Parts: sequence; structure tokens; C-alpha cells
Amino acid sequence: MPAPLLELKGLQVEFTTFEGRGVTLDIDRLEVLEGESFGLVGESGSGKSLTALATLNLVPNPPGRIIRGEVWFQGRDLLRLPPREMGRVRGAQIAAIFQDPMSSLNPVFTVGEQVTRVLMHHQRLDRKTAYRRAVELLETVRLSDPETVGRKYPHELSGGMRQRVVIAIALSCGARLLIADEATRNLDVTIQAGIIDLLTELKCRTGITVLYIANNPAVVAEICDRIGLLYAGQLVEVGPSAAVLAGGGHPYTRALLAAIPRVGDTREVLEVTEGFPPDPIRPPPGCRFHPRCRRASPECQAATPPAVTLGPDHRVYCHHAGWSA
Amino acid sequence: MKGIRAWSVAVSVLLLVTVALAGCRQAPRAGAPDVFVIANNIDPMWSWDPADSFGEEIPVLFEMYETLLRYHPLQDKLEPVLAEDWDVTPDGLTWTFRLRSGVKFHCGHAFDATQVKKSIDRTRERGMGAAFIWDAVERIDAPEPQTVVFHLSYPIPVDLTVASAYGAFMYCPKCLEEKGDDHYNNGNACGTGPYKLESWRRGDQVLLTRFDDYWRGWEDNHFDKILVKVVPETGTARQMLEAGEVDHVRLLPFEDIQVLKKNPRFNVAVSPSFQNVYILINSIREPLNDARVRQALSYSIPYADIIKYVMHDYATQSVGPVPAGMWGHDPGLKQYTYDLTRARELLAAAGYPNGGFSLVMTVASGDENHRKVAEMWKGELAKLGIALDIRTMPFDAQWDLAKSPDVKQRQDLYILYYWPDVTSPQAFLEGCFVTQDDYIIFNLSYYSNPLVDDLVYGAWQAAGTDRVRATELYRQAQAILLEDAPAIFVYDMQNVRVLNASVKGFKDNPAYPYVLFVYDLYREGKR
Amino acid sequence: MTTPMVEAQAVKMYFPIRAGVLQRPVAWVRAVDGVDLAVRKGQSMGLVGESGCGKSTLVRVLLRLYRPTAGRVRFMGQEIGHCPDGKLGVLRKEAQMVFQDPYWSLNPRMNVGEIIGEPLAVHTRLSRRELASRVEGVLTMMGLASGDGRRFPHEFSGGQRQRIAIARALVLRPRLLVLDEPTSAIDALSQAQILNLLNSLRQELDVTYLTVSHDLAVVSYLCEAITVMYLGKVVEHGLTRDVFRNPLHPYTRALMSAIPQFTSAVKRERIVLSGAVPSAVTPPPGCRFHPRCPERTDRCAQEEPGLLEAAGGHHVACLSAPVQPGDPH
Amino acid sequence: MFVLVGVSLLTFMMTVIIPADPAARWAGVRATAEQVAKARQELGLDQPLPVQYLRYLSGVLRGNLGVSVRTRQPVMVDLRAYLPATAELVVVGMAISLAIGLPLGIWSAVRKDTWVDHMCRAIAVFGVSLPTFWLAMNLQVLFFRWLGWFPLGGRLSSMLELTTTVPHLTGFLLLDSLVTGHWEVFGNSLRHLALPALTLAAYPLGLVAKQIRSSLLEVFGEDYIRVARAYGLPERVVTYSYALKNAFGPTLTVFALCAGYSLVNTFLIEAVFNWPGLGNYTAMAVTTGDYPAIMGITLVVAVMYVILNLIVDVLLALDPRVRV
Amino acid sequence: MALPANRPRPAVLEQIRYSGYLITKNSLTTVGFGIVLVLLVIALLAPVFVPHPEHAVLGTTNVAEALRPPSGRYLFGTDELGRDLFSRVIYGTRISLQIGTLAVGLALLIGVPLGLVAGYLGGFVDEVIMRVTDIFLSFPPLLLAIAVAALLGRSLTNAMIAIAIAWWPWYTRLMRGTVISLREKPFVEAARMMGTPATRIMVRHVLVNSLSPVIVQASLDFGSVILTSAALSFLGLGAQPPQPEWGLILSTARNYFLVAPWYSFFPGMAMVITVLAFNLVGDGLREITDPKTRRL
Repeated sequence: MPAPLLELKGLQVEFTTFEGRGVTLDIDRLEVLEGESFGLVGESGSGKSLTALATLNLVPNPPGRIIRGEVWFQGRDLLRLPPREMGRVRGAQIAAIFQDPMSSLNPVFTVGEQVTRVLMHHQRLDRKTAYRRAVELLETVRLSDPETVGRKYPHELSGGMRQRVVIAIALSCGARLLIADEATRNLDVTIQAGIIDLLTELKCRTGITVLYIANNPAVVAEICDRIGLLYAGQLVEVGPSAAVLAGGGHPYTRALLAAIPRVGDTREVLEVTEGFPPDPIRPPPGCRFHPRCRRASPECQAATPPAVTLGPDHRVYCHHAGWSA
Repeated sequence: MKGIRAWSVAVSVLLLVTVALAGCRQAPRAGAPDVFVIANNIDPMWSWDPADSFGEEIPVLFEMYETLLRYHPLQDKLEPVLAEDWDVTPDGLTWTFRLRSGVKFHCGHAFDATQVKKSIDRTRERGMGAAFIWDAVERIDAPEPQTVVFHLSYPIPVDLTVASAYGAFMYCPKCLEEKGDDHYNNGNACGTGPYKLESWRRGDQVLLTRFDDYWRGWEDNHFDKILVKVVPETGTARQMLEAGEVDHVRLLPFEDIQVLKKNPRFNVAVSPSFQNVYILINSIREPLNDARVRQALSYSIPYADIIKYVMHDYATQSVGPVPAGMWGHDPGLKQYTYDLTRARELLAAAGYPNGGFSLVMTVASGDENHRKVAEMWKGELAKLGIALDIRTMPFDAQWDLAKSPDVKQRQDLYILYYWPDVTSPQAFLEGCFVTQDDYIIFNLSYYSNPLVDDLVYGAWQAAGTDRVRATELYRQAQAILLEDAPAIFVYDMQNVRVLNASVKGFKDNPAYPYVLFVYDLYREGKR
Repeated sequence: MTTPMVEAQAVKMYFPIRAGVLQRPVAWVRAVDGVDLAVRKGQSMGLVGESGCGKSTLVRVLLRLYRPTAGRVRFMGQEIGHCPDGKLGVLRKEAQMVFQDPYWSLNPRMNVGEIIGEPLAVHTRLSRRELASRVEGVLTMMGLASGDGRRFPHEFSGGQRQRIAIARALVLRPRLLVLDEPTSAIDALSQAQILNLLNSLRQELDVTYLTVSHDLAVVSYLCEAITVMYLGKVVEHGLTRDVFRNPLHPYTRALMSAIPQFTSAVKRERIVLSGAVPSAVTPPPGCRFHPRCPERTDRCAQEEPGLLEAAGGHHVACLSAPVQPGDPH
Repeated sequence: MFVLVGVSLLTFMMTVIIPADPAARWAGVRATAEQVAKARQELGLDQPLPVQYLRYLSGVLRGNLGVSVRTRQPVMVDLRAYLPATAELVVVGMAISLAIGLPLGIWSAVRKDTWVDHMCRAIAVFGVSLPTFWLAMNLQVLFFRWLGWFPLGGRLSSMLELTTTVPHLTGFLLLDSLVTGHWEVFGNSLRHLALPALTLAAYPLGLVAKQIRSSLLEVFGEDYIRVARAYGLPERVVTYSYALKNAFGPTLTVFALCAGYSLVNTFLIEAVFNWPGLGNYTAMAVTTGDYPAIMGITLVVAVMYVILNLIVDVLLALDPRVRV
Repeated sequence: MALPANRPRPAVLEQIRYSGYLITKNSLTTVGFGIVLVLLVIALLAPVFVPHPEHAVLGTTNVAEALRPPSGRYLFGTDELGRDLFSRVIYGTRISLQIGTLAVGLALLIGVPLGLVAGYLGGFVDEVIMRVTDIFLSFPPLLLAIAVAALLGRSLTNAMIAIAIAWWPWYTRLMRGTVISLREKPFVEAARMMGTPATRIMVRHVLVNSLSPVIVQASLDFGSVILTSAALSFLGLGAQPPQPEWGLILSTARNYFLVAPWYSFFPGMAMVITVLAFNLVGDGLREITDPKTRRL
């Protein structure tokens, strides 16, 4: 098994608002292996984007604050790096693409200019060389007529093209890890399919490690080797895609899989989990899923569930692990 | 952050440079012409045509233009200027003036009888400003180059008329013939006076320079130029005076004058004036059409306080409409006092024991003294149960309102600052109190009394030949006016002129308000 | 055949693009460009397509939120496309809508009771007490507490708000309920709750559903029939199971192949479309899908395919599709 | 264009509803009823309103704004005489406000919630809260009365004005004297300009600082700035290049607003500082009820303001976001 | 940072507490609110603690005591007619708050409904209203106020009307923008869908949701309006003597500012404090209501 490229340990992020202060993100352990595709899945508000920001040490402060934890990347704890060093890691070592390509691009510069600037900064290229390289990159992300596209402003491009530009910027410095934070969220399915194919292809070609963040397990199921599930800021299950999606692990995983309708489904009634997602500022104590869990017992409320190994590289955080329907 | 720092440095440097520049004050240059600088609170030149001028222009015009005679009211005598002497027929209808020879206009044309005739005829024809002073003149003849004869339709004192502060200037008619009738109004001037126009900028300044061919000639100590700067802020004007930038400020608040008086660097000259202040009462409106109510109002003014605190004792309470010092003034006439008890009795007699009505008083905006008088009076009227509604408005608006065709629109009380054109009681009594039905001049009381009309016009006809009779008729008219009280005669003003102490030779002439006659002045020492 | 609940005939909806000093229209966005559609009484119809295909515009025309540029719209047999606003009483009472965005679909300044009670206040003359009890009844039906009526929308989660929106739509007991992406903005567990609720309500209340969605899975779960739109046109129409089992239009096939599936082990053959959706201002000539179609022929660029029946009730607008000859729809 | 016609229509309407009778004013103080009627005819006031408006409009187009009642000069001539002094004041004042306001606002945004920010915000909010004329008087007391650094008012010392003639090139005394090498005049006029310009700058300074701060903060909250940081672009590039360019749009709009405001604010400042400009002229027109002058100024300033806004619109249209 | 919005929020009382929290969170805003409260109290209680109410209300003069510098007897000194400046400045608070309220209120009364109608109805109505608004907006507000006040004649009421005439188009424009963004919101569509009459939609759905930016703007304008009315009075176009209006006092004080600096200092200071307070409140409100600057 390859070594972890990225490893989060005991990461806790706290948010302060008027209503109070709460640990919004609480991840015991999460590793992304060299060269793999890792899918991090959770509802909006489950803390998956926050995980990405914490990894880059970009949690907006205030109101957020990383209170403890370590982020190991290539043998260094990113949270302890001086800002200047961290700036070099971002972009050069870890690149990120976000869900809304429009707001990720600066509206007043041409996309070519934006790619060029990052290249100039990271690879110390002069403007001309950087621009040539930028056009090449735009071609790499399957943009037809990259010269023309490079001269356009973000708003003149369609959503799919913008996302490709963002990917080009992310690739521009030869990063080892690409964090794709809901990169296809607001795109149509046909466009989304194109982007996913592009990412898969780039991964094959460059061997880059991808941390894929999505709210729909189906999206990552197709392309990821391993999957982690988040619920209300806690990691509930992590393991190989097939094993996790088989649905034998955490009650939340089961509930989620049962709730998602599928094409060609013959079920008359979807299996319903009662209740509502918890307030991220005031999550329930113990296992955060326990108010909605059918198997909940007093200990679920009392204590944070331990990691239980279900199979090779397959962990579940549940007091009743191994329970089956 | 580098950018910010660079900015801050640049800005600080800029500020420092400005401050440094500010530090070095320029010293006055040597060998510069000696300029007499006047700070005027308004643009003095409303009208450039001496035929039309009826306002604030005379301090400038009198430096450029001259009249045939000049009146010296303190000695009550007329002094020859462009005319050397004159006589009148016993019927008072024919006046003959003999002119000075060798006088030239600024343009180089000679001054002679034809020019006098032409310029007065033109003034009469235009009918603007104070042209009415020539109403009695039937015809002017110029039988010889140095002789002018006035033929009148009824007798008036033409000697006083030709010395009038308004409408009696001798200007060059030839210039107009050559350059068009609008020549003067386009900002040009051509007179016989000691100074000629060099340049002017509307609303900013007028610069006069000496006329080398002036008939009285030039000696060493005359001023070379006169600069009239428009400085609307009295505070600024005072500062300029203190900084030695100006020699004279036309108008200063008395509060400032009180301070300057103590400073030996300034000369505060106080002398009697012919200016006075009336409050004209709308005598055709309820309840002011009752003379008792008007008398009550006359008793309600705190005369002493106004003179002491508003005028800082640079005024005296009026006795009648004709100011003290002018012929025709009679100190023995009735004088109202501040007496609220008496006022209450009169109001009660008229049927308003507790007041119970309100009055609108208009005050020209910018006139601080009038506003103060109004505000002080308001408090007294309140004690009588009369509400006073003070409305400050531009003079023109105040004027329009007073002459509004809709009588109901007109104000109840109009505070008027008045001064004479021709130096005689006629200016006051005819201007403000004779019946003015078809058009109103200054009779803003809308007062009409045939008896007063007869007395006033009779006096004027006698004035040229029988001063004693005229004086008596004026006295009778004033007595009626005081009893009828169409106006409140508040105070007679004094002229207070503030000059830099280095300026010598100043003698105020109340017949020509604010005129300095700079030719007579000279400088001793530094400004 | 009975009168359809709602029916569109050759409906076009163009929006002007204004420019210049005089703000004259210089071009038109052809959001809906000649659509025929009929929803039977009691049916649950799904309208699918990607963003910009005109599906949202179409339902807004059907509900007369927009006045169609051309074509006819009938609601329960009554022409509503061009009649004056005052004559829309039946439509306004019998057709209601649930919107995608659960945050902005409820007036933040009104409490839940007022929100749900508003249709009653507009259309009926109920007393305050009756109104309150109707509101309470519908709240209970939606699985909300009766005390929730006094609370404000921001106090609820997305799923709960969508229930409130449904309650508002159903309080008048309408005959037609239009669901515009009813679950796309809420979490998966709540989505299941809502979908189940909608399904059970339909049976309970005998109401016709017209669901607009880009999520084929949701449509397949909720709808009996399905209409696929592309760039202002209907490209395929049929019973859900027929369309899913046997998609006839290349676009439908691409759409279905792009749906993410939980089948990671077996890599499916995905049809990836090239390029982006063309602008609705200048749609391509001929078949509007031809520039992106993997199966295009030369004919496609010239000839515009009509919507023809391929099998019982299964229509398609494609020149290459096997259709029954001589039977225009 | 439409707006300009509307502006002229509105000003015309104002001239119509003036309480005073222009004909009576024109005819003079001692005019008889016939003379007034004649004046009315001469001025075309007996015509129906639309005709009057068309005459007014064609006059305006030919640069005829009527004749001032007070100065008896065509208003246009007066304006031409007074405008350069005002323009100089406004330009210098606005320049000061930008030179100080921009860095202040940027600094404030970059150091949000530090003492620097609080201080900058305090300066900004004071700037927009000070009554102009009061500030003017206090500056006079401080810099003239107490420190004696700057003169009290006017554009040049009167002595200098008499002894030196600077060629009239632009009407901007500073520029004219600099170009022609009249150093003494340059320094002197700079000293005269300092206080009024500073007073004028106070309000726009505060507004510009406030605006650039809030625009910047807004931009800082945008995803693309976060993304730019995620790509490791240095903070300097992020702030001054990425963010600032985005924040300029609204600031420009506010700046135009400020310039319009300043143009009118000079009315008060010039009155206090005795600055021989448009403002002084206006203040005088207001005190004397010179309606033709007031309306002329209103029209001209409004037109200038419209043009200014037009320029800003054009500049804003250079923003790629609005380009379609 | 997008925190989920679906977390249950506090109830109405909590909302008030929440606003209170936001107000107190920013110390400058707190100061602003505090000053405004104090000003209100001063304005209401002026007759109770002012030594010479007659100097302010009636304008009674006391010339023997003219231009006295500040002392125990006259806290702010006296004016040129011997009136107690402290009393006058304090009473001026009333006038200024009145001017602010009435002028802004009038402008809102004209501007808000027009903006609402223009924004909601759109089309021809919108076109007409906005063209008229544009014309008014082409005048700098102070200039328009001066011109209108000069036309209407000199009084405080006319000055307020003039200010309202100069200000309403800003509210129309602001309101229209907000309304247009709200018009397409689903809850408005829902209301139209269910056949709610247009007037009811405009009032119950659109108006109530579009007020907060208007309120923010109004509180910011409160300060500008006080400044503008002072400027008008300064030019002689506003309050009439002996009203203790700050601008008018300053205008008179201008004649004495070198002889009696206190005369202009105190009314000016009062005005600065008032305007400053409203600006702080406005800025604070903007920060509270504007989600973009909100730190959540």
C-alpha cells in the first residue's frame, strides 16, 4: 500500500458566532494515499469544504479557528509552517478547484492572464514564456482554440469552460495534490460528465493525487478508489469505494444510500430517515448522528464513537459497528 | 504594503512643501505705486452708467466723475467744483452756472457747457435712477462755452440738485456718441475726476489709476491708484485691514470697530450722517390703519437699547423723519419714547387691550443691524400680545413684496435704511410720505394725506429762494407725520469710517455717503 | 380522450434583449420555441432537460406567470394564454407551484401561519378561526407541529421549509401542482422525506403533478410520464419506463449515460457531448442538437425534425429515430 | 441627451414658478405699468409656455442663459469669468481627497479591525460629518489667526495681483503661473488655495475612503481572492492587483458623486474664503434673489454633473464585466 | 465561507437580542447609537434643564449681556443679542432632529412608493418614473435644494420641502433596484401564482422585504440632510430669526467668529456630533443588514 501523501490527525475547527462557539469540524484521522483518488462525501454543512480549507490553512478567521490537529503533507505539518512557506505549498504543491468556477476567477482579468500570473509566480517564468505555457495548459484541459479562450474574460465563457480554466490554473504549477471541492456542483450532468472524464484522464496522465469532494456519493463512486463520509463535521466511515457503498458499515451510510433515488428504481417508497441535520454550531454530543439513528443507544449520546476496523483499510466510527439490518 | 508607504511619504512631502511655502511670507516690494485699497462688502458697481446709478456705486463714481457743485452740510454751503459760480432769478425759475475752463475728460475731450447740457439731458431722457431730481427742469441752454442756464417749470433749489450724490454726474457724451449708448454700462467710464478706470472684474475688484490731466493737478503725496476689493465677509475684511492689506473697510460690524478703535494703527472717524432708519407701517391694513395702534408701536421700541447695544452709540434716536444736522430738522418736535404702559393704553383705546394680532416684518437679508432691531423688538411686542413674524429676504424680494399689486400680500412692517439724493428734507418727505398712488417709490406705509402733500411740495418750491419759509413748511409736515405715525423713526446714524492710521486728510462729507474723495488723502508712514 | 389538465399548443416564449439609447429589442432569447405538451388529469408528468433548455420558462407560461409570445395554453379546457389577468381565477385557485429554492420561496417577514394562510385569504372568505384551523390541518398533514405556524421561515431547515412551501401550495386543494426542482436544494435524507410525502399526497388528494427537474432519478421516482427538452424544444416524450428503457433521442441517451451511478466496478460506456449548449438567441439551424450530436448526419443541419410517435405514446424528434410513418402527433 | 432636455425643462419650470416678476425687475424700480408690460413683451413673457420653453431652449443651446438681474451681464459671461477659479479649487480639492482618501481606505481595509482601521474609519466618518462652512471657519482661526501660516481668503495677495500679470491661459492660476514661470504668483496662489482646497477635500476624502474600504472588503470576501491565495499568489499581488482593480468601479461612481457634490460645496467654501469663483457668485445671487443667475448656474452645474457621470459611465464600461 | 443557512435561528426575541449584539459588537456603532439616544433625550427634555428657554423659544433678547464668553452662568457664552447660547444650541437639537425626520420622511414618502411601483410594475410606468428620477438625479442634491429653496422663499418649512425634493429620487432608485431583485424571488412568484392582488403583493411581500436598505440609507441621509439644511440656513434660505437653528446661528456667528470664537464653535460642534452619530449608526446598520460585510 502506498504511503499517505496527506494525513489529517485530530483536526478540530471551531466557529464562533452570536449563538455561541462550537466545534464544527472534528476529524480523528484521514489519509489520502499517493496517487489515488479519494472521495470525501457529505451533505452541505457536513464540513467537507472546511476540511479542504483547513488543509490549505485558509479557514477564514474570524469566525473560524483551527484549534488543534496536524495536517501532514510530504513530511511537513502544514499548520505549523510559516506563512511564506505555506504560500509556496499552495498552488505549487497542493492545488485546489472550487465549486463555483465563476466566482473562482477574477472577473476583471482575462483567463489567460490569470493562468499566466500563477505560472510567473510559481515557476519564475517571464511573462512571454508564461503566457505560452498558459496557452498550452488551456489546450491540455481540452479547450478548443486556447488562444482565443485565453483572451476572454470569465463571464464570456460557459460554466464548463470556466471550470476547465480553473483546472488549468490548478495544474499550472505541477502540484502533487489536487483538491476538487464540488468541482461539478452547479454544472449540468452532461458537462459534469465531461469534467469528470477530464479529471480522470489527467490523473492517469500525470499521476496526480486527487481529493474529490462531493455531496452525492454517486459522483465519486465512479472515479474514486476510496471514499470517506462526513456527517455534521465528523468522519463516520472511510474505506474502499466498493466496501463503503455496499452499505454494511455506518447507519448513516445505509440511510444515505437508501434515501437516494436511482434511475430505474423499482422502489415504491424510499426508506426515510426522520429528523433534520443538526446545527453545526451546536452539534449533538457523542455520535452526532444518534438523534436520527435507529440503533442509537445511551452510549451513542455519551461518547464519541471509536474507530472500528471492518476490513482492510475500512474504518467505521460507530458504537454498534458490525450491526447489520 | 510598499505602495501604501510610498503614498504616505509622497503625501507628507507634499504637505510639508505646502507648509514650507506657507512659512515664507512675501515682503511688500519697494518702488511699487502707492495704492489706496478699499475692502467693499459687495460689488460696488451694479450700474456703470453714471446717469443710472442710484445705489452703492457712488464711492467709486465720485473718484471718476464730478458734479458742478459739492455740498458741505456742516457749514451748509455749496463749494464750486466744475462750476465756479452761479446765480438765480428772484422767481427762482432761471439758474445760471459759470463753468471752470481747462477741464478735460479722461478721453481727452474738453468739458464745456454743451457737454453739461448733453449729459443732463441724457440723464433726464433715460429716466433711470435719480433722474427725477431734474423733474422741474424745462430746458437747459448753453449760450456760451462756459455758461449753462437752467429754465424751470416750477422753482426748486437747482444749486442743491447739481450737487446731488445721484444723477448729477458730468460725463462725456461724446464717448457715448462715438462708442454707443451702452458704452458705460459695458464697464467703461469717462469723467473729469482725478482717477480713471484702469480695470475691473465683476464681483471681484475695481482698479482706478490717476488721471494725469486732472484740472486740480498732482502733487507728490497723492495716491497713485485706488483698488476696490470685494470682500463679502466682514471677518475677512477686518483681517485684511489688520494685516495691512487694505486701507479702508467700507462696512464693519460695530463689535469689530470697538476693538479696532483701541488700536493706534487705525483711525476710526466718527461724524454725523444723513442716513436714518425708519420702520414703515402698512397704514392701510387692519389694525394698523388706526393711528393709535401705530402710535402704540412707536412707543414699543426699545430705542435706548438699540442705540447702545446694536449701534454701539454710533447713532441717536431720531426726532422726526429728517435727520439731525440736515436743514429742516427740528429738535423741538415730538419724540416717542420706549413706554410700554403708554403703548398698552393706546392699544386698549383702539380696541386691542391684549394685542392679539400678529405682524409680518420684512428685513433685507445681510443687514445685521436691522435683523437685531427686529429680534429685539419682537421680544417687546410679545409683551403687548403682538406676535412679530420676521422674514429676512433679499432686498429685491422684499421690494417686490412691498409693491405687490395684491395689497393683501404686502408686509405690515418694512425696516428701511434711507439716505438722501439731493441734500434736503425733500428727499425724505417726498420719497417716503407723499401720496404715491400710481407708482410707489419709498412710501411703503402706503400713507396718503393731502395736507402733507401740499406742505411738502410747497416747501420744495420755496427752497431755492426762501429757505426760512421752506423750513417752516417742512416742520409742519413733520409734526403731522409724527402725530399720524405712518412710520417709526428709529435712529439717525453716524458715519463711522475705519482707515489705516497712515492715511491722512480724511474729512467725512455726510451728503455723499461712503465717498472718500481719495484725491484729498495722503499717506504718512507705512500701512 | 378527456380534456387535459393543462395543455400547450405551439407555445413560444421569446424574451427581448434590449440595447441602445432607446432600449429597443435588438435580439430575442428563444427560451421556448414551439412546444406542444399536454398533462392529463391525475397524471404525474416530468419535464427534464439541462439548464437553459426552457423547462422553467415553459411551466411559467403554463401558469401564466408569463404571457406566451405565441401559441395557446389551456387550463382545464379554458384558454389562459392570452386572456386578461382578471379572468385567471380558476387557474390561480386550481394550480399551485412549489419552487426550487426553499430559502427565498417563503417571505422572510411573514410567519408560517400567514404564509400558508395567504392563498385562503385571497381566494376564500373564511373567518379567522376557520382559516387557522385549515392552516393547522395542512401543517399536520405535512408532518409539522401545529405551533410552527407562529414561527418564521428562517427558524426551519431546508427540508422543513420545502414542506411549508408544499403546505402553502396544497392548502387550497388545487388540481394541479407544479414542482420546480422540488428537492435539488436540500439534503439527501430530507429529499427522501419530501419525495415520499409528495407521492403519498398525490394519491391522497388526487392532484396532477408536473415536475420540472434536471435530476432524472427524482423524475423517475416521481413521474409516470416524462418529457425531455433541449434548447427550447421537446426532443422526446413518453412513459417514464419506456423512455428510460429505450431512449430514442441521442440527447436523451447522452443525458442518461451521464447520470452518476453507484456502479464503480463496471465502467459504463459514457456518451460525452462536445461543446456547450448553444445560445438560445441564435439556435443552430435544423436539428438544434446536431452540433453536439455524436450521431449527426448531413441532413440534421438542414431539416428540423418534428416530434413523431415511435411506439405507443413514445414520441421523439430525431431524423434518425425509427418512427411510425405518417402519423404526426 | 434625454436627461439634458429634462434638466433644461426642469430649470425652465423653475424659472416659470419664480415668485417674482422678471418683467417688473427688468423694467426697474420706478417703472410704470406700461413699462412693465413693454418689458414683458420684450422678454417674450406674454407668449404661451411651450413657446417660451422653446425660446429658452434655443437660447440655452446658443449659450444664452439670460441676463443676471444683479450684474446686468449675460449669465454666461459671468459664469465664464468665475468658472476657472472654481474649477481650480475643485480639481485641487478632489486631487487632495484622492491622494489621502485612497491610501487611507486601502490601508484601513488591509488592516481591518486593527487600530489603523479604526483610526482611518474615524477620519473618514469625521470627513463626511463636518459642516463645510464651520470647518472653513475653524481652519481660518487655526491657520490664519493662531498659526499665521495661510492667508485668510482670496486667490492672490492684492499687492501681488496689482504688480504681476499672469497671462490668462487656462484660468487656472497655479497652472498659468507655473507654465509662465511666475514663481512668486505660484507660491502665493498655492498658499491661498491650501485652506479652501483642504476644506473642500474633507467630505470626498471621507467618502472615497469609506467606499474603497467597503469595496475592498467585499472583494476580499469573494471566492476568487480566496482562490488567488490558494494558488499561492503573494499578498501584495492579491491586494493591489487582483482586489483593487475590482474595487475601483464603485469608488469611481462615488468619486463622480463627490465631484458633483464638491462643485456645489464650493458655494459655501468660496463664500467663507472669499474665493472669486462660481460659488461666491452663487452665494451672492442667492442673497440678492438673482433668479436668472441661480437658474443659469443650476443648469450649467447640472449639465457638468451629467457629463461627469457620463464620463464615469464610459470608464465603467471599460470594465470587462459590463462589456457584452 | 458558506456555513449552512439551514441551521435553526433564534426566535423573534432572540432576533432583537441578536441585533443588539451586532450593534454592540462594533464599538463605533455603539457610540453612534448612544449619542442618538442622548440627543433624543436632550431634545425631549430641553425645557426641563435649559436655563433660558425664552432665549430659544421666543428669541427674547438681553442685549446688555451680548457676546459674553463661556462661563458658569452661560455655559456656551452668549450671542450678539445676549441670548444664552447653551439654551439655543440645546433647543437647536429639537429643530435639527425635526428637520431630519420631516425632510427624510417626506423624501421617503415620495420616493419609496414610486420606486416600489416602478420596480414592481416595470414597463412603461417604470420608464416614465425612472426618466423623471434621472432628471432629478442629474442635479447635485445640494444644488437642487438651493435652487428650490430659493424659489419657494425663505422658511424652514420650505427648506425641508426643498431637501425632500432633492432627496426623493435617491430612494426611488434604491427602492427600484431592491424591488427588481425581489420581484423575481420565488416567494413573490408564488404570491402571483396564487392570484394575490398586485397591491397586496407590493405591500406585504415586496415592500416589507425591501425596507432595510432604504432604512440604512435614510439613517445615513439623516446626517446629510441636517448638514444640507444648515447649509441652506447659512445661505439665508432656511430657518428665519430668531429660530435657534444651528445653521442660522452659525450664519450669524460668521460675523463674529474672530471676535467671539465660542459663538460658532458650540453650534458647529453640536452639528458635528449629531451628524457623526447618524453616520455611525447608518454605517453600523449597513454592516448589520448587508450580508456581504457580515462576518458569518
